[in-house]
Amino acid sequence: MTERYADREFPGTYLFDGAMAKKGYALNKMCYSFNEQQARDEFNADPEAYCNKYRLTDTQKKAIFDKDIIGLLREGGSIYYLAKYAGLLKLNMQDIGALQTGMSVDEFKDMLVKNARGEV
Amino acid sequence: MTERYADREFPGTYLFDGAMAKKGYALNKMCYSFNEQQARDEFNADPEAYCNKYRLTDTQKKAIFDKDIIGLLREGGSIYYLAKYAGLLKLNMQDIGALQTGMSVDEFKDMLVKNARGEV
Amino acid sequence: MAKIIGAVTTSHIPAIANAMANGLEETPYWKPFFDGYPPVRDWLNEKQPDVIILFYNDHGLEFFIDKKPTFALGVADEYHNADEGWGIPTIPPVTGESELSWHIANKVVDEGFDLTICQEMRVDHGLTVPLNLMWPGHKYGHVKVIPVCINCEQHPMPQPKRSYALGQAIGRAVESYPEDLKVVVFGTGGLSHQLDGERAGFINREFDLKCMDQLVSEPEELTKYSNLDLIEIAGAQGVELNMWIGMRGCLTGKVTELHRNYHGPISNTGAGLLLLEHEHLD
Amino acid sequence: MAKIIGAVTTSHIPAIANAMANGLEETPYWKPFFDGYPPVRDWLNEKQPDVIILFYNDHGLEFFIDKKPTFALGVADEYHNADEGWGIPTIPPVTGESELSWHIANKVVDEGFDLTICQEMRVDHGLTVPLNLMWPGHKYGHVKVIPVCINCEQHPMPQPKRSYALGQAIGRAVESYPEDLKVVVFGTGGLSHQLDGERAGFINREFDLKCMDQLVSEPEELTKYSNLDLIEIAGAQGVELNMWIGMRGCLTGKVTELHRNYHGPISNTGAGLLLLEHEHLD
Ligand SMILES: [Fe+3]
Ligand SMILES: [Fe+3]
Repeated sequence: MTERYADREFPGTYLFDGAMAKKGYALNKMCYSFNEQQARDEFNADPEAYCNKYRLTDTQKKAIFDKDIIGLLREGGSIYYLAKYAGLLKLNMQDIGALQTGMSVDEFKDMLVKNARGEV
Repeated sequence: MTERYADREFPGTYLFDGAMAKKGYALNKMCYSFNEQQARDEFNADPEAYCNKYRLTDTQKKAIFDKDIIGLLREGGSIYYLAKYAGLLKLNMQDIGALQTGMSVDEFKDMLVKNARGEV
Repeated sequence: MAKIIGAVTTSHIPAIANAMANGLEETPYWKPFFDGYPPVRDWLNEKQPDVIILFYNDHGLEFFIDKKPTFALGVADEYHNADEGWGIPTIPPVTGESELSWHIANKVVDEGFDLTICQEMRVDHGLTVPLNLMWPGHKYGHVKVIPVCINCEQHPMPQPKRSYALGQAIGRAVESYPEDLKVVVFGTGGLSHQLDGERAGFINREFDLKCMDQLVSEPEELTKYSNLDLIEIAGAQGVELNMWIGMRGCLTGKVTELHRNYHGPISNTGAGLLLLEHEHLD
Repeated sequence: MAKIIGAVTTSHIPAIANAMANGLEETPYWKPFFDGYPPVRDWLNEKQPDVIILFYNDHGLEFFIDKKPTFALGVADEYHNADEGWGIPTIPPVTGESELSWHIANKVVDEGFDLTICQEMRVDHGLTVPLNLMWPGHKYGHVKVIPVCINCEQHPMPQPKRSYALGQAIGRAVESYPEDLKVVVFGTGGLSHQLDGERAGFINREFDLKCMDQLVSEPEELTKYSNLDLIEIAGAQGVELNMWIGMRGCLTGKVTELHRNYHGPISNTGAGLLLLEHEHLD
């Protein structure tokens, strides 16, 4: 097992370190490719074939098809490249936040407002 | 003018620093491409067209066509990438040494032997 | 001699580019954010800096984790943006300043900073959004930019004290440059935010405000945090504070705060704006 | 605990690969060079190291001056060679050691070394020739390799004292790794040579021999040279000594010379071979 950068735990946070970068390498490489319109088109035309081209594992593929952001993080996804996937899905950062926290988008936005006002 | 890394002069030596890396960027990029057989073939089929594709200056092009290694160094060539060009020309490091020092290849090799024996 | 005349901190999130592209600056959501900027724009227009040294992080446009630099320095005469995955229209190129860039490279590598030196580098929203905020309508072509790109994605990343030390070395390098240039340093990104995980949406207003105070008056306090501390206190992407700290390291003389604004949330972040004046001490 | 049990210095020039591919080891030109290697091979076969940390420089296969790292560290499980421009046949891949690699990355970046961390990296003759010299016939697949790539091409490059400090940090990182691994460190390239300019063909035998002595017994003396000093004394590519110095930095304990050979010229270089034994001091 590749050692974690740190033992310290952060609830609800997936430290993107060497262990995760290794585990998620293919997944992130695929998502990095989404910088290109041609790659996004190719994915949209046949998502499974595109995932196979990048040799994603079955677990990673399932998380991609399910738009399971937490699942993708567990599988070594880096939020930077997952954001490209979110872009392909036409989801913004509040949509992604809602998906990850199990809130509605409005609930998530309300939480942001409260947090930013220091009302926590 | 981009500053040189150092004022110190080394006779017969072309310090590859920022000023040279900037001046020789296109030239080195072309020579770097010679890592690929396809690029070497494309150059060999039409050297001038290939140089133009990389936007070499006229001085750089002339030095390429003349196999003028010193000229290429003056134009910002890095010996690492020029070595790829030498490879394309089927010249080895002693051939290149001879070209640069104005010796015959045998004279250059003799000099190497003398230098390595400390007979200088 | 080149002189650092001031510094700016600002958010760099892509949502700002969207808001500006769609003319949303006066909407209730965005107004308290954009209202902070005119004094900074006015100051820049008055001072007319020649060069901006801009600390940012690449978010996966130019650099992938195949080869991830800890610190990358741009030394080009021009930098291009590109599609970051969202199909945003192409914007004009950014003008570089290769000569001062190479001077900085020569000085700081010799001081033991292990830069990746870039003659060709696409720059993402982390760099372009701050420029467009200062010169709206992408009218930043007249100002020369030196990109300093810090890894804020993959651990291990530079610790705050290392980013500060890099800034100090860059500050010294600028001060030793013989040409008369007016330089302003930008620290971009932050402040507290977290995009990933069940903790997504985390913002720490109290920390952000304290951080802005300390950045001005006791920056060395901020260098005592580790990146893990920042994750805990400021969220997983709170490590973007490294860019602010790197900027602050450049300011070795007297620092005076001219203007500030704090507003949140914009998108998922707390957004801190600071305008600092810098006087060299000789 | 992982232990560094020894170290090797060796040339890495492409001409060696050619000589081996064409079976020229016993010819008068090559024999005095290759005759140095059997004792090193025997020692490696006896000691059976698990990991080789290999200091080398890329000569324009993987890295171009678009984005040139000062220090790059490989953290992959496999590395591939590729055509370097001379149409040399493809050789088998090199086995990596991603776990110790990441441990080193975590430790040394936290100590303030600004690595470019590489999960995908093509390796050139600078890395493959030394491996093939130790395990002829490209039989190096069983040993795990950690590439440490130093910029020896473009100034500014790391000064010898910085390369030494990196080696020391890597040495400490290895010693702190909990798994029982036998590690050998390779410093490759050099010694004195110059490929470019009217001064091409420069070799300094006296310096090379002194340098080998000092590397064993007083390595800190070598760290007093600047890269410009090395250019003057050892030729423009004499800066490849940085890889030897980086290697030597890893050896923080007791060093014993077991074997040496010096021969020149091979191609345009002086070739120094050293086998060092290393004992940890606890
Ligand atoms: Fe950011
Ligand atoms: Fe070499």
